[in-house]
Amino acid sequence: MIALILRRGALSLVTLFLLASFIFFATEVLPGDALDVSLSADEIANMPAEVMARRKAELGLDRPILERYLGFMDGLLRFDLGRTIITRAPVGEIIAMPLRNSVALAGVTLLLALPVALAIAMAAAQAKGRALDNAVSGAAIIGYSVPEFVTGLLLIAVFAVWWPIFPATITASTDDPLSVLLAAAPLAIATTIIGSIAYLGRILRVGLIEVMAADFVERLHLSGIPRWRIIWLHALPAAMIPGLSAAALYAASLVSGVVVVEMVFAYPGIGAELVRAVTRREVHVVQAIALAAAICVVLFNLLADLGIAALDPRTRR
Amino acid sequence: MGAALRRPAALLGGLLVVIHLVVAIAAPWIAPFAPTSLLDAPLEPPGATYWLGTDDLGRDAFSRLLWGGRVAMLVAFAAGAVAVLGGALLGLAAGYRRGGFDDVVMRLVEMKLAVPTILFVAIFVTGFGQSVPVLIVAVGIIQMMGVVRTSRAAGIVLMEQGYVRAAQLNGESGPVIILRELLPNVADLLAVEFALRASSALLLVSALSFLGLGISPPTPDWGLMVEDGMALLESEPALVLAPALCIATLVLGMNLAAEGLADALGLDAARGGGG
Amino acid sequence: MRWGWMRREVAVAEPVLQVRALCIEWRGADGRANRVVDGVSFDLAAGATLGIAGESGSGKSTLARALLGHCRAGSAITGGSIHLDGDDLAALSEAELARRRGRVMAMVPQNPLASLTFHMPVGRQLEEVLRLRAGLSAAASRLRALELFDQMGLPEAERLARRYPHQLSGGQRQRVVLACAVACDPLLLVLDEPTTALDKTTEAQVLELVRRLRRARKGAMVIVTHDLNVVADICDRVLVMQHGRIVEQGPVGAVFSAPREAYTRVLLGAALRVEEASRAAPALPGPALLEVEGLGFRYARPSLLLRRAPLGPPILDGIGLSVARGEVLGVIGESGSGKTTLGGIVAGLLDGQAGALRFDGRLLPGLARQRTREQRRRIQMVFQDPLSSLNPRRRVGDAVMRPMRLFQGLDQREAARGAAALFEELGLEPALLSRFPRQLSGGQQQRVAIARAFAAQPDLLICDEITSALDASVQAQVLDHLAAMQRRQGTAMLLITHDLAVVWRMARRVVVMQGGRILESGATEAIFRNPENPYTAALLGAASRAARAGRPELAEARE
Amino acid sequence: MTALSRRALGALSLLPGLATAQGAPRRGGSISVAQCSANRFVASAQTARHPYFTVDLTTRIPYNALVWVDRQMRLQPELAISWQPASADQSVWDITLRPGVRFHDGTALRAEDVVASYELHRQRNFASGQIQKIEAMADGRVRFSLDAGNSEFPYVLAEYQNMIMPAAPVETIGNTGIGTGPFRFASTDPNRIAVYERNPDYWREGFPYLDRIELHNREGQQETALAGLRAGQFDMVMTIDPRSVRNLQRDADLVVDSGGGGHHYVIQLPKHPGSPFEDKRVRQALALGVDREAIVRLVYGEGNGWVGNDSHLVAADPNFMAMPRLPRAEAVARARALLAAAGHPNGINLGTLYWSPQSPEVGRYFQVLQETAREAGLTMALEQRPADGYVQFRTGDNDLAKGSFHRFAMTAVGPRNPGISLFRMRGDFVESGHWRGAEHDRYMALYAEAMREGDAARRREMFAAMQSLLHEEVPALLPAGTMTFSVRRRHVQGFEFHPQIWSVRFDEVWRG
Repeated sequence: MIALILRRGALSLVTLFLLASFIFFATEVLPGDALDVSLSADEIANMPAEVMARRKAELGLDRPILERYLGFMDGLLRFDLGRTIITRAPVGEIIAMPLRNSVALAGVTLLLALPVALAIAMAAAQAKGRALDNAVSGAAIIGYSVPEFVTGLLLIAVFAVWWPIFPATITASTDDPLSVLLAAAPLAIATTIIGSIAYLGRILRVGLIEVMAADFVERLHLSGIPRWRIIWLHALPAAMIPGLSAAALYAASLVSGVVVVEMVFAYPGIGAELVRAVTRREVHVVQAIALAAAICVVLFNLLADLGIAALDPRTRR
Repeated sequence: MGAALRRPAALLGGLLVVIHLVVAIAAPWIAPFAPTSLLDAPLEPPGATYWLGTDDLGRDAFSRLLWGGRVAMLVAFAAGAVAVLGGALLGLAAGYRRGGFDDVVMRLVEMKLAVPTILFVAIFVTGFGQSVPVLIVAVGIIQMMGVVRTSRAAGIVLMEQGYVRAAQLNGESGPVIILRELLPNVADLLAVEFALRASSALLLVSALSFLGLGISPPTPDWGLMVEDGMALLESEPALVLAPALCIATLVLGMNLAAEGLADALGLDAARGGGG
Repeated sequence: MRWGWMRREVAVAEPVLQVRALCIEWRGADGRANRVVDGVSFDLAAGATLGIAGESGSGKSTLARALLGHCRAGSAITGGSIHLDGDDLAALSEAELARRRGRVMAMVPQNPLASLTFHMPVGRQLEEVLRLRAGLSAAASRLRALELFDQMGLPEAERLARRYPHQLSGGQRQRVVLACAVACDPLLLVLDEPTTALDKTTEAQVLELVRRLRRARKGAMVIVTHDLNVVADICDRVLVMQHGRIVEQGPVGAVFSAPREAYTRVLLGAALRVEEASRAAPALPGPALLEVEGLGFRYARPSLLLRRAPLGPPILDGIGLSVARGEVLGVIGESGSGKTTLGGIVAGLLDGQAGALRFDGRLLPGLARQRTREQRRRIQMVFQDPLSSLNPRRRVGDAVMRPMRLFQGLDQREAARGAAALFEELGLEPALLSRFPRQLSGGQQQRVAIARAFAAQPDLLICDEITSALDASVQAQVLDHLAAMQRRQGTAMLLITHDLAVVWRMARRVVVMQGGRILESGATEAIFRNPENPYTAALLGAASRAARAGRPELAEARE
Repeated sequence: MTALSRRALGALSLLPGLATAQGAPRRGGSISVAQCSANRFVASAQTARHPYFTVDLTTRIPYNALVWVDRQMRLQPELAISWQPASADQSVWDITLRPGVRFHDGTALRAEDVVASYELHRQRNFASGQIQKIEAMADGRVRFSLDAGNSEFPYVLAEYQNMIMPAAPVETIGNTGIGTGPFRFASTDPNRIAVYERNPDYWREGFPYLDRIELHNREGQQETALAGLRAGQFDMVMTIDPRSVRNLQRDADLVVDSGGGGHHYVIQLPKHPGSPFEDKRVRQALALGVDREAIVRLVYGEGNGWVGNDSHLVAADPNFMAMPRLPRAEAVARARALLAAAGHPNGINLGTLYWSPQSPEVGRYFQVLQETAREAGLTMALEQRPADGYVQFRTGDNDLAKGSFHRFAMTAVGPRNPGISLFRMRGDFVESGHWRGAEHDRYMALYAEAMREGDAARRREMFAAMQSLLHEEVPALLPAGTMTFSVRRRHVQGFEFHPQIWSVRFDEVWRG
């Protein structure tokens, strides 16, 4: 197990290195640099070329690409994420709070979505092929088929404008306590939960149906063990194993991949920060967020492995 | 296929997809007006001439609805095809070669998983423009990585099969084994993957259009029509609801068809759809 | 030892189980019904043991589950009755059945590893049955579980109870599921293929336990198996099934000594009879074609990062053998003996770490892709599973023509003609060339695979368990064609199998493998008639019980 | 427009808070404002309070410039009470500061603060590069020496970045967020929120009315902002899409304010060899063929937009000279005739026009442009490009010598004075499509002359002549523009929107 974790860790380092390089060069091929994109058309229209050149030199944007790349990698090795190009703000400070908020959103979503997804999957697996299953899996597919921005806008229209019981948009600050922030974000959380339930419910349902056809379930059935007991004690832990890796990746993607929800509700998370950083060519911020996202993927994978090891004694050595 | 069609949900799904496809293909002939022409009658209510009314530029909403799926479906299906073909070849090659090549491919897959989707598309679109081919490639690559994983897993299983071993023993080359022996045997899997990938590509494209990174005007497109109509939701709800319903039914149809197909083939659609 | 089921008083003569005109149908996805149990009737008296014999697909497992009132999803009892202890199981509700399962009737499922919950210690699984089905308290069920484990011949029951199924040996797992099944001393105990997953030594021990259980209890027992040797060993009566129907039934001795039906005779004909002379062709005297010296093989352990990973335990250790031109060498051993690995290394699928291979006097590189084209052509292989050895998406003609075009450079027309000729030699209609593998029967598929191997005109053919997936009736046919082909072409053969009868029939010389080593090698007749090694003797003993059951004078010697 | 809007806000002689139907202005209270413009200057951690990194809509909440431009684009005194050229060629300007102004930290405004602020601005602000030297003079006045004559220099003093901050070295000036404005920073959440509280020592006696303003940034997320407005989270949403106006006006709780002339779009017409726009007649046909009224009517709604005149001036500018208006049929006929004369009797394909969603209506704007030009025989394809990196894309390598040119593409133009706006049509700049020739030289000569001209009326004549040249030559197409809009709940009063969003003031806003 420890060997597995070490191996995973080592391979993850390779991935992270590749990723850091990919992001650097990818943002490099984009047209314009941090200074260009920080100027409006009006400004560019009126700024003399020599002023532009002078400012680029001041910001270090005129150095060769390799030199900037090595400088960046050097900083990374010393755990220094660098500073933003235009405003010289430390990158670590910029991403810390949004990262915290995104992790919190993902955590709350999973915490609330998992039990519901579990209940749905159990109901569906209990009654495979019957009306209940069809209704539940149908609802899951519909939940899966509706774009997030549609869900989000509908929730706002219904629960904030027509029947104003929840705030339409989040006016809390990035660094407010999590309790304040999450209390201001019920509709954002609801939007991510709806998608999560649909996704996790589908995975769990398929796993459960598969396990319910396993030999050990048949043996228990033929021993006269009650069905609820078979499902809860025997089938469920087994059913969760194959879906765990997929669920972990999904959880990781919740951290950085809910850009649309963050935009629609103005949730101060890492996804919107990322889009902003890309459009501003703040390479170091992009890098730092992508690395954080990658670390999330690695961590959640590791958690899934540990979870699998806990559920499946066969993987323990 | 036959078995899949006997399931009512799958049948419904297939039917939805076929209807949408037929309408999309026939749109130029059945649409009463050109989708972009300004009829100088902005915001007409639904009526005999304009079945769903006109939008604020005076374009016929019904004609735009008929045309609105064409580009999105083109992108989704083409991206699905790119994802499935590229993913299958890459995944099968990784499953066949294993070793260093496999390691590299799997690191790439992992890397893509670590790069948020939106960032990936943003870089692509910003670098290469917001045209349909660029969207197809970007969305295709995003969808591809899941296919790589599933077809690699399938490839590893197939490598144990007698016919693959016989081919190896006869000294057949890698490409021959992959194309002759492996690829035809993952066709079922790829059919399901295609349906899943195309449907999630469609969702992705609509999200991208919402963020302004996807299909762009003047192309008539449901996603854009929804976004465009939001400002007029209260007075002209049909301008939003009709295209939203079209997106939902098409994605739903593709998902139902994929589930039915997977069910009939004994495959696992939900897990295939992840990653 | 006091057995609980002594409580139940059942008149010996009165049948406990009465099955009448039972029909079970499967409804496929296409809506067509397929009758898998068709009008089966039999009686079983208390204390009696019935063997249900048949090949895979005969409906015997479906019948076994029906005896507990259970049909898998998609199937249903469509006719007849199953009277057990006065109730008709076919008519009871699911709740009523659940009340009886485990207590009145119990089942020992086919695959003990898959039939135990993998994430739960085995002790808890037995306690669960005792608590919920026998109504014992938690403490009592704990004690009773240990007692039962002890009775099942499981040593150190306390430690064992804390272990997970995958940590037990095959024999231990079989004993655990047996313990679960007899926990509430059922009236009817159904054992589904109780020995299939076990090696011969363990099989003997488990059968001994089953025999002891049978003697100790008054309830009836049904043993479902494909292995007539097992039936011969412990059953009073036998019931032979084919395609869902009963072909023949009666007392074991009577049926085995004088089978009335052709099918029974075929099944029995597959059994080993060393008394009769081997029909195998004598080896051609000649120089050694293949020489294996000091061959060793280990799998690489999953490594941390290193390409060159440390190695696992030896799979093959110091293997040395030689095959002459045109000779058939039998390699026998049970699963795990390393015989398949040996075949894989000779064929070029795997690369050994120690030792050397010589082919036609020249050093033979390890992997196929390192060998010359000519070497690849001259060494061919036929695999165990006929279906998986043919690409399901390509016509079988393609598979046979490919080596001809690859090695002999024939064009499409010539290759087609060659393939047709090969098909005829193997007794296949040339029209089958354009079929897909799934459209052929198992025997036809395996003959196509043989044709593909011979299409390269090999000098050495490696046959890895080529008959184990085939029905007994088809096995003989395939082996006959293979033998004829081999004799005509003068091809040397490495015949790898666990089936001693196949070796007896095909090979004049044999090596016996166990645990990656060669235990014994020499002339087949000499070894089979007078095995020196006790393991070889055990294998031979287990394989010839059915033959002996038909001969009372031999059967006597057993007990 | 109400009577309020016609009042010059900067004229202090008028009574503060002119009585309206709702009654007299009240002191106190707080409002929450959302803004939707895509603004690249919304700060990051360290500098969220610097005038270069605050949303320009709200620059004049904590800060003041020397000069303010009113809704009619006229100069009004702010921290400067007067300005005059100190040389005949308009290249030296003297500024007199308002006495008694204090910064938020209580220190008095001095000439040194202006000098220090402009040391930064002349390095960073695009319009301030012309400043060669800034001196604090003995009498408390400040002297600006320019590299050339600029009769419109006071407009530069009103530009959005050119706020006055307490003196400090160039590297650190402004980081404290201290200004002279009606409110001071209470807290900031970069990119998201700025909270301001009342400055009790504001130099405009009796102002501001409000105690607190909370600004929420919802760049590009108008639907979210409007949902927040309707749900009562915001009192006001600024810079909204003109076509939302129609629906918002139906809501009795809401008031929509127009700022008058706002932004418009320039379509650059490349005139390199082989380009269809080399031929003046094609350019003229395009100018005639595009139905400018249809754009205003369909994209913005009647009264919400204005017809452009192919110069960078906005219609709200007093110097703006409208083009002669032709009936649509006649315009199309003339466009077709011009095309035929240019050798394209069956119409002409102009290639791909690139556009970028710089504001929400751009897509619809160019669809109408495309469709109406088609009526006159001018066809073109439309292709969207991401806003991100668009400047570089449309400019291209732009090296005529190497054969690489800028593209047939649009970009947004903000409302500015003629001195800045008309300079954008210079031939060495891409927006003019590298206009060359005698007419161009005449245009630039007129420009240089106007910049040296002290007399406003004479300048106005020169600007008119320049616009006539553009109407004839059509170096670039500037078909139509929009008004700026904001929406507020009815209880927010005393607010006026502005064509230049950075010149919006909150001094007189109060809560009813």
